[in-house]
Amino acid sequence: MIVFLVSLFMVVQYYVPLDSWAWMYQYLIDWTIIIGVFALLLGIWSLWRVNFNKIKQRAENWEYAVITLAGLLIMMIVGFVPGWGNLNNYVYEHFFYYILVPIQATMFSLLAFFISSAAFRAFRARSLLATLLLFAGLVIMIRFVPMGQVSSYISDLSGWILRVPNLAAKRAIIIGIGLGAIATAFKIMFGIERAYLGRD
Amino acid sequence: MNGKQAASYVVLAIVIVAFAVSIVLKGLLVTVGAFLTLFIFSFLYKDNPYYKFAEHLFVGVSAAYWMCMGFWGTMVPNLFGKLYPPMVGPVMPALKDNAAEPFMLIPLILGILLLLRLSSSVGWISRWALAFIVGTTAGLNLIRYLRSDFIQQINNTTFSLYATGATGFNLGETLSNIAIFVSVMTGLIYFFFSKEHKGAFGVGARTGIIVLMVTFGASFGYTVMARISLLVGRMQFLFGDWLGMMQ
Amino acid sequence: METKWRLAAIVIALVMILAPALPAQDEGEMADSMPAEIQMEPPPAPELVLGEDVPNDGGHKLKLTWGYPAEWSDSVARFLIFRGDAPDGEFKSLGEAARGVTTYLDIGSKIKDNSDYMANDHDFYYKVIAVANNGTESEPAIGGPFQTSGQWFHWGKVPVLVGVVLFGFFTVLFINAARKGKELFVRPLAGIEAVDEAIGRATEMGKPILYVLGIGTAADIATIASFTILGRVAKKVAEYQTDLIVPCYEPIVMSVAQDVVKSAYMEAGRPDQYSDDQVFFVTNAQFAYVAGVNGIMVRDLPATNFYLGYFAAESLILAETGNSIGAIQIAGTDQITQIPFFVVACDYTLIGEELYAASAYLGRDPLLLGSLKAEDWGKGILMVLMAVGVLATAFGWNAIRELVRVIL
Amino acid sequence: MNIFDKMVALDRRWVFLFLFVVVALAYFLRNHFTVDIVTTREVRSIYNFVENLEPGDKLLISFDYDPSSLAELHPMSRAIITQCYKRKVKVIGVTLSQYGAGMVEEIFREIGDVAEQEYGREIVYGEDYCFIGYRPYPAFVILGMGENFRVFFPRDYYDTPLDDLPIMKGVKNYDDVKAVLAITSGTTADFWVIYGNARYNMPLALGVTGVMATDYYPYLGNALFGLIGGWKGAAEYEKLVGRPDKATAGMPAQVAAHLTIVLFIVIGNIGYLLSRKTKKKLG
Repeated sequence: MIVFLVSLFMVVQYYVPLDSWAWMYQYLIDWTIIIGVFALLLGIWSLWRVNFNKIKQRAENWEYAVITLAGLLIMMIVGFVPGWGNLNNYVYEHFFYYILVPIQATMFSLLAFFISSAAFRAFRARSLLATLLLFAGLVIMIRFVPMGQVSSYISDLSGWILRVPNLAAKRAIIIGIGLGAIATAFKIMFGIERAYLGRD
Repeated sequence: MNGKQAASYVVLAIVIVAFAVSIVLKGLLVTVGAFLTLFIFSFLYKDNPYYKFAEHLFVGVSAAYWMCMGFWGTMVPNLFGKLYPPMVGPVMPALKDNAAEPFMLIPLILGILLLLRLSSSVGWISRWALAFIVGTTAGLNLIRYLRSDFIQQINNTTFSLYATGATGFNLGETLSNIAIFVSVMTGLIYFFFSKEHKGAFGVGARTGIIVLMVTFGASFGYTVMARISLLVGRMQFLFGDWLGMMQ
Repeated sequence: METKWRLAAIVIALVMILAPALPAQDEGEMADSMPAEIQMEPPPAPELVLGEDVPNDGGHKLKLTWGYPAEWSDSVARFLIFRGDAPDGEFKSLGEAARGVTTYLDIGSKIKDNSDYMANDHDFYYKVIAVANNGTESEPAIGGPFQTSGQWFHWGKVPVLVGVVLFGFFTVLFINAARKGKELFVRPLAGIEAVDEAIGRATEMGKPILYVLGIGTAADIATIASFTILGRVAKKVAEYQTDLIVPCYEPIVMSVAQDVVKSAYMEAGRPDQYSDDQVFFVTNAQFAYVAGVNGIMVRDLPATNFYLGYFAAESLILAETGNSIGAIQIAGTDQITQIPFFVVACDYTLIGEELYAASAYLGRDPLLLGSLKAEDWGKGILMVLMAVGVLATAFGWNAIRELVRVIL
Repeated sequence: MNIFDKMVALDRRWVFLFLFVVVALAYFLRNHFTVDIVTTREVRSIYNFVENLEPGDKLLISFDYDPSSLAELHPMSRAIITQCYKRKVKVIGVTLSQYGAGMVEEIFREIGDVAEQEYGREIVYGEDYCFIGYRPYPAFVILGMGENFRVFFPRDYYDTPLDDLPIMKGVKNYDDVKAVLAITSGTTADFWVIYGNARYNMPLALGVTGVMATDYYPYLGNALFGLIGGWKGAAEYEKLVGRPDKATAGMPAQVAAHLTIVLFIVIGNIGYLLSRKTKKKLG
C-alpha cells in the first residue's frame, strides 16, 4: 500500500508543475538517500559477520578475512575519529589516494586485457550472426589504423554503422525497455510484482 | 619443502626486498600504490596470494570508505543538520543557523525500522522501509523513462525519409533514413514475445536480430579504445610516477 | 489482495491520475492575461504593455509583450524593462530587449529569500522604456497588474497521460483474460530455457551456483526483474539441494535478496538450509565488488553463473573470469552499453526487455503473462503510429503528421 | 592437436602478455612514429562552430567528470579551452561532478599559461573565463540554469557574486551563451540532452568517454550538433586546433593495441576455419 501511494505520488507529480510538489519531490529524494546510509550499516554488519565466521571456523583462506576486517576497522577509525570531524584529514585522504585509487584503476584497466581475450575467443565466423558481430567489430577497430585512402572509406563506413544500424537498434531496445519499465511500474503499483518484498 | 613451496618463498622474498628498496628510493605512498597495482595485474596470470591480499584489503577499506562518506556527506548535513542544526555546528559551521526541518524525522524513523531486521522477532517491520524506498524510486524511474528516452526516441523516428542536401535530393541519406526506419521496426518485432516468429513476422524478427548484432559488434569495437586508454594510464603510473622512466 | 480489491485499486489510481486534470480548467482561466492599463505617451514610448502568465509551469514566470510603431523601430536601440509592486511605486530593473524585439520573459526566482523572488498570485506592474539610438529615453509605459500562477496540470503532457492510461487499460484487460484461463502464447527464450539445465548441471557436478544481481539499486527495473528470477532459481536450487551464492553490491538489494531467497527455500520446504551467509554484502565500491566476486569465482568454482540486473563496466571482467573457470553463464541487462560484452562472453544473454519478460516466463503466472501481452500491444500501436507518421511525412500530409506527433 | 587447433585454443594469457608488451613498447617509442589522424564529421562540427564565433562570444562548458575519467576526458577539455582562448571566445565553466572542482581549476590555469606562452594573450579571470563551481543533483541544476544561472550559482567558485564578474554581465541563462559543451563521463550527459536541450533548446555538444560515445550517436543531428568520443575524438580535436597534446601522444599505443587485437581475431578465425576443414576431411 505504501508503495502504491508513494509511486502514485511520483507519477502524479510529473503532471503537476506546482512548486510545493517540486519541494516534496526533492524531499523524497533526500529521504531515500538517507535511508540508503542506514542500509549501509546493514551491509557492514553482513560483511563483518561473514568474515568473522570465516575466521572463527578457520575456513579456507580465513587469513585474508582478517585483512578485510582490519582494512574495514582502520578505515572506520580514521574516518570517524572524534575531533577530526570531517573527511579532509590527512590519513583518510591518503588511504583513498594510495590504496583505493590505484586498485580501482587497475581493476578497471584489466578490461583492456579481457576485452582482447573476449574478442579473440568469441569473434569467430561460426554463424551468420557471429560473422556480422565480427565484421562490425573489425570495421570499427581498424578505423584506427592509418592506411591511406582505405582509411577514409573505413571512416565513412564506421560512421555509417554508428549512425544507422546503431541508432536504429538502440531505439528499438530503448522503446522496448521503456514499455517494459512502464509495465513493471504498473505491476509494482498494483502489487502484481512483489518479489522485491520477499514473496511472490 | 618441495620445489613449489620453495619458489613461492623466493617470490615472497623478492617482493619484500623490492618493496623495501622502493620505499627507500621512492617513498612509501607511491610504493604502496605501485605494488597494489602489480598485485592486481598478477590475477591475469592466475589467482595468487598477492591478488588475494589486495582484493581483501580493497573490499574492507572501500566498504568503510563509503560508510564514512555516507555519514559525513549525507547523515551529518542532511539529517542531523536539518533535524537539529546546532548539533552539527562544531563540524559544519555553515549549517549552524539553518532552520530545523521536522520532516526529516521520517527518514530517521524509516532508517531505524530498516535496522530492525537484524532482530529476528521484529524484523518484518523493515519491509515497510524497503517498500518506501522501492516505491519512491520505482516511481522516479518510471517518470525518467517517460520523460526522456522513450518519448524522445519515438518522436525522432517519425522523420522525413527524403533527405535533401545542398545539391537537392540526396539518395544516400534517403536510403539511410529508410534503413533506420525499417531497422527500428524489425528491432521492435524481435521484441514481440506473444507471437511466434514465423512467416513474414519471422523474417522481421530475423532482420531485427541482425541489426542488433551489427550494433553490438560496433559497440564492442568502439569500447576497445576506452579500455586501452585505461591501460596506458596505468602504465604511465607504473613506469612514470613510480619508476621514473618517462618524463 | 483479492482480485476485487486489486481492480478497485486500479480504478482509484486512474481516478487519481486524472483528478488533477479537473480543477486545471479553472486555474487555467485564472491565469489568463488581464487587460492592461494602456498609457499612450509621445511617440517613442512603447504601447500596449501586456503581461501573460506562462502556462504549464509552477508560476514565477511572466511573458511581457508590447507594441511599438513600425516607423520608429529603426531609431530605437533597445528597451529597458522594470518590475514593481505598484504603478506609482518603486521599480526594479530587470534587463533589456534588443532592437526590434518586443517581448520579454521575466523569470523570477522561486526561492522566497532570493532578491529576485517573484510571488505567485501577486499583482505586479511593469514599466518599459525605449532607448533611442542617440541614448535619449522615452517616457515610460506602464502596464499591469499582472499575476503569475502555478497550474495544477501540465497540459503539454496530456498525450503521455493518455498513453499511460491506455497502456494500463491493456494490462488490466489481458491480465483478466489470462486469469480466466485463456492460453497466451509466448515465444521461447533460449536464455530462460537454459536455466533448468544450468541448475541441473551444477547439481551433477556438485558445485555451487553464483547469482550476481548487478550494481543497481533495489528500485532499478532490471534489479526488480532479477529478484523475481532469483526467487525461481532459489526455489529450484533448494529442491536440488545445490549451493547458492549471492554476493551483493547494495545493502538494500541484499536485504531484499535475503528475503527472496529465504521465502523461496521455505516454499521448497527446506527453510533449514537457508542461511544469511549465502546472500551477503561485499562492498558498494564498483571495482572492489568486482575484485571480491572474481575471488569467489576462482576459489569456489561455481558451475553456473547468473548475471542479471543492472551492470556497468564490470560486466566483461565478471563474464571473462567466469568463462575462464568454465562456468555456464546466463546474463541479462537493460544497459545497452553492456549487452555486447555479455553477448560476446556469455552462453546466453537476455537483451533489454527480454530480461523484464523473463520473470513472466519462469513463473507462468497469468498476471505476468498478461502484462507481457499488453507490452506487445503497446509496441504494436507504437509501430503503427510511427509508420503512419513516416508515411504521412513522405507524402507531405502534414496535417496527419502533426496529429501523429501530438499523439506521440 | 594440430597447429590450427592450437591457434583456436591459444591460452588467453599469451594474448594478455602480447598486448601488454605491445602497448608498453608503443608508449615508450611514441615519439618515434606519428599516427595520421583522420578527423570525423561530428568532431569537426564542434571545431567549426567555435571557429566561426566572434571574439567575445560566450560558451558554457560543463566539466562533469571526476579524476577517474580524467585520462579520457581531460585531453578534449584542454583542446577546446585552448581553441577558445586562441579565438578570444569567453568560457563560463561549471562542474556537475562532486570531485570535479579542483580539476577544473587546474585545467583553466594550465591552459591559461599555454595561451600566454603560445598566443601571447594574458587570460584574465572574470574577463576571459570564469568558473562558477559545483552543485549537487545535476538534473535540477541543469533545469535551474535554464532559468537563470544565479538560481544555483549566486556566487562563483571563489565566492564572488556573479554580477560582479564582467563576463557574466547580461548573461542570464542558456539564451545568452552561444552553445553549451558538456564534457561528461556519466548520466549527466543524458540530463543535458533531456533537461537541457529538450527543454531549453540551446545548441548542445557532448564530449564523452569511448564507452558512452555509441550511445549518443543517435542524438547527433537532432539534440546534438557535435560529439567527441574518447581519445580518438580528443586527438582529432588536437589535430584541428593544431596543438598535439596528450591524446595524440596516446595514439601510437591505441593503434598498436587495436592492430594486436585485430591480429589475434584473424589468427583465431584462420585457425577456426582451417581446423574445421581438416576435421571435415577426416570425418
